Parts: sequence; C-alpha cells; structure tokens
Amino acid sequence: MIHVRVQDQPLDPHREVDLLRADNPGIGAVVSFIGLMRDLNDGDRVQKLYLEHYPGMTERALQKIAEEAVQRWELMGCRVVHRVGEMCPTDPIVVVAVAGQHRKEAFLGCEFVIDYLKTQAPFWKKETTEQGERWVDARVSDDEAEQRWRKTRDSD
Amino acid sequence: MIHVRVQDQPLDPHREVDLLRADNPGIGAVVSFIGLMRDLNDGDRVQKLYLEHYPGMTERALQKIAEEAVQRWELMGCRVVHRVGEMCPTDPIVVVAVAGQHRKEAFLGCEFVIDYLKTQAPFWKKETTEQGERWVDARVSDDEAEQRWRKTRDSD
Amino acid sequence: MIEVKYFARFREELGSDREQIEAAKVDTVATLLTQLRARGGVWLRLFGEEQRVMIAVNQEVADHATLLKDGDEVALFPPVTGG
Amino acid sequence: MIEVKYFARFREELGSDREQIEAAKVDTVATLLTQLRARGGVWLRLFGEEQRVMIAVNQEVADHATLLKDGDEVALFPPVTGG
Repeated sequence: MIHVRVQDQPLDPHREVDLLRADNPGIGAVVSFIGLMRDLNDGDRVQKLYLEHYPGMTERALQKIAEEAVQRWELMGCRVVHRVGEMCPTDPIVVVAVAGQHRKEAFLGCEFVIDYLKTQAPFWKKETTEQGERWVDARVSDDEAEQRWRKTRDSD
Repeated sequence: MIHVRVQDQPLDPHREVDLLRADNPGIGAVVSFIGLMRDLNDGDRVQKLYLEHYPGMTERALQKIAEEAVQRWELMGCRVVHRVGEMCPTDPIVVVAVAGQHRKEAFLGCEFVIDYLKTQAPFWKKETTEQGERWVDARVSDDEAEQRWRKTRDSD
Repeated sequence: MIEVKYFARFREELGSDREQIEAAKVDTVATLLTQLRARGGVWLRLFGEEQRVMIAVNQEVADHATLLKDGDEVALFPPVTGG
Repeated sequence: MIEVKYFARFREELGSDREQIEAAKVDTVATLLTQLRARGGVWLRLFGEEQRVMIAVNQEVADHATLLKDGDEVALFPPVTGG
C-alpha cells in the first residue's frame, strides 16, 4: 500500500497512479502531484538539473513521511517516487500519488507528503544555467508550508 | 489552457495530464484529482452507476469554475473532464488536472475546482445496488467544502 | 412561452423532462413555483417550500427572485451529486 | 571511530564526501562541530554558528545535543531542496 523509491531512470507518473489504483474498487479518490523540471528558475534559463541524495536515509525519510500520511488520513495507498541524477526541462522530478475513499483526505495526504519531502528528505538540486552551475537554495516558503501541518496537528 | 468536456465514453486521466503539460516547460507542478466509482456507498454494494447531466449548462458551469480557478491562482492550465451515462466500479468519473509554476497554487486550484463542481455543476448520480436503483443524495460535507472557498475569498 | 426543464429524480417522479408554460402567467421563479405547487400531488411534494430545489434560468444558477420573460429556459433540479 | 559524511555543496567545498573521526574525542554533535570549526578556513565558514547545517545521526534527523558513540554515522548537509 505504501511504496517509496529513488531512481536515476526517467520517471513515469502514470504508471505510479495505475499501480496505486490496481485491484482496489474501494478507492474513490486519487490525488497526485507531479513536480516537473522548469526551464526557468529565479529569472534564469536552466538547461540541466542534477539531483543528489543520501542513499539509505532518503528512502527512510520518504517511508516515514508516507507512513505518517497514511495513518493520519486513513489513506488507501501512497506512492512516492523521486528521481536523482541528471535531468532536463519538462522531466518529472517527483511523483506523489495518494488514494483514499474520499477526496478530502487524499488532498491532505498528498500535500502533507510533498510539503514534508521538500524540507525533510535529503535531496539537493544543482542547476546549470548560462552562468554555470549553482546549488539551489532552500525556500522559506517550503519551511512555512511544512510548519502548517505541525500547527494543525492537535486540532485534526 | 482551459479545457472542459463531458463525455459518455470511458475517461483516460493520463491523457488529460499529458495534454495539460504538453509543450510548456514553464510548468513546475501538476496536481490532478481523479474521482473513481467505488463498489461501496453508504454501506451497500454498488453494481452500476448512471450519471445524468444538463447539456449546455453543465459545460458552462465547468468552464466558469475552471476560469475562476485559473484567474485566482494564476494557473498555467486546467482541464476538467466528466463522464456521464452508465459506468462500473473502478471507472474514472471525473478528472481535474491543474498546472502551475509552483505546487501551492496547483493544489488550491485543483481542490477549488472539484469542490465547486460537486455543488454547482449539474450532474446527478443514480446507483444500482442489490435493492434496486436509487438517486444519490447530496452530501452536507460537499456544501461545507465549497463554503470554505467563499470565506477565504477576501483574505487571499 | 417559458420552457421548464426537469432533471434526475424530478424528471422521473414527474414523468416529464420539459413543458411549455405561458409567460404572461409567471413573472418570477417564485410565481412559477407557486403555479406548479398548485397542481398538488407530486408537484406539491417536490416543490414544497421545505424542499431543496435548485434553479437555473437560461443555464445560469438562479433563485426565487429571478425575473422571467418570454423565451426563457428554466430548469428545476435536486441538489447536484457529480464528481 | 565515527564516520562523518558531507553532501551537496558541503561535499564540493570541502573536497571530501566522508572521513573517520576518533570517537573518544566527540561525545555529541556539538563537540564534533566545534572540532571541525577549529580547522578554520572553509570548515569555519561552512559550520559557523550562524550557518544553517542539517544534521543526521545514523540516517535519522538529529541536532546539536544528539549523543555520539563509536560506530555512529553522522551526516552534515545544507538545507534540502528536493521535490
């Protein structure tokens, strides 16, 4: 029901959604998030993107986040697949696909997973622009997105 | 950039996501919702589902909802496709696929569209169980989900 | 004339999906509903004051106060259940 | 021994992705960081008090107070930017 994976091969989001849904006629809602490589970041054209991770810890972090989402919203399934290595604009970087009986919990679970992944899972982006290579800085907005789940924890 | 459609043929969610993304390397986030026919509703096994709509008004309502979402969250695309007629468990009933530069607006836009669709777009479900046919009642939770967007309107 | 359309459960219970009503007799949705209720029986039951009836005029959401004129299309239907 | 791993920008700037450090000399992450800073130069710059350094011990998120023992794996890395 939970599946997490890190791969350097191109990512097929549709396959993850199909595997999530397979053989479960009790699923009423599937929400999926696909993060894609943009050709523009902070105003500069980006030609290539390189993603580094921490083998072992990264998978553990993803597993933990997915398990928490499934438990918290009683999801019927959650798949998180993240690509690493070198990629080009329009390539999928990450897919989070979540299944539930109803839409509310599927949306919450999916957003929770990607918000936590952004701030907790050890991945680092390095982009190549016309000016050369640069490591991407973390966004304050990502920290804020994650914080929101902590605040509402007791009031769920 | 906006596409809405009502069809009686089986729905292919992946195709809608592909069309949404096509040829736009500026898209950083795609959020999609797939509503699926469940084999269980209110405790009863459901064998078949029939969906009726109001040709003309339904498409207008979907178009209006999609336009509002795109404008409100500056989305880069929104596709809403809804199936009508007869269908079976696990069949997709509706797909809402939304593209944005970043994930936050894509999640909000997608949820807004499906919440409004549920309460504003003229579709009606009739299900066949072992006890016979019955029209599905509207859910109070759907009204509440829609209300939320009105409340936050001024504070966006 | 005003064309009145019925959908879903209303259509089935009334045994009709549409009818033409004399425009001169109805100036708002409220007067149209009053006229339909006056038929009694299933009409009174479906369109009674306490019932949830959704209304569209010319394919836009409307309410009891919406004005009607010759050539308008009015639709009456139960709360929607799509998605 | 304690194995210390460096990732991403830290790895590049230090020109090293890992090293072994005598366990007897470090009892917490804080003392490990103090020892690294004492090397000066790029070490002081990357691991200075005001820098954002994320810490993992045995592949779990940790902080300055986390205790260290022989055989532990410590990772130091910049704020993550995946997804």
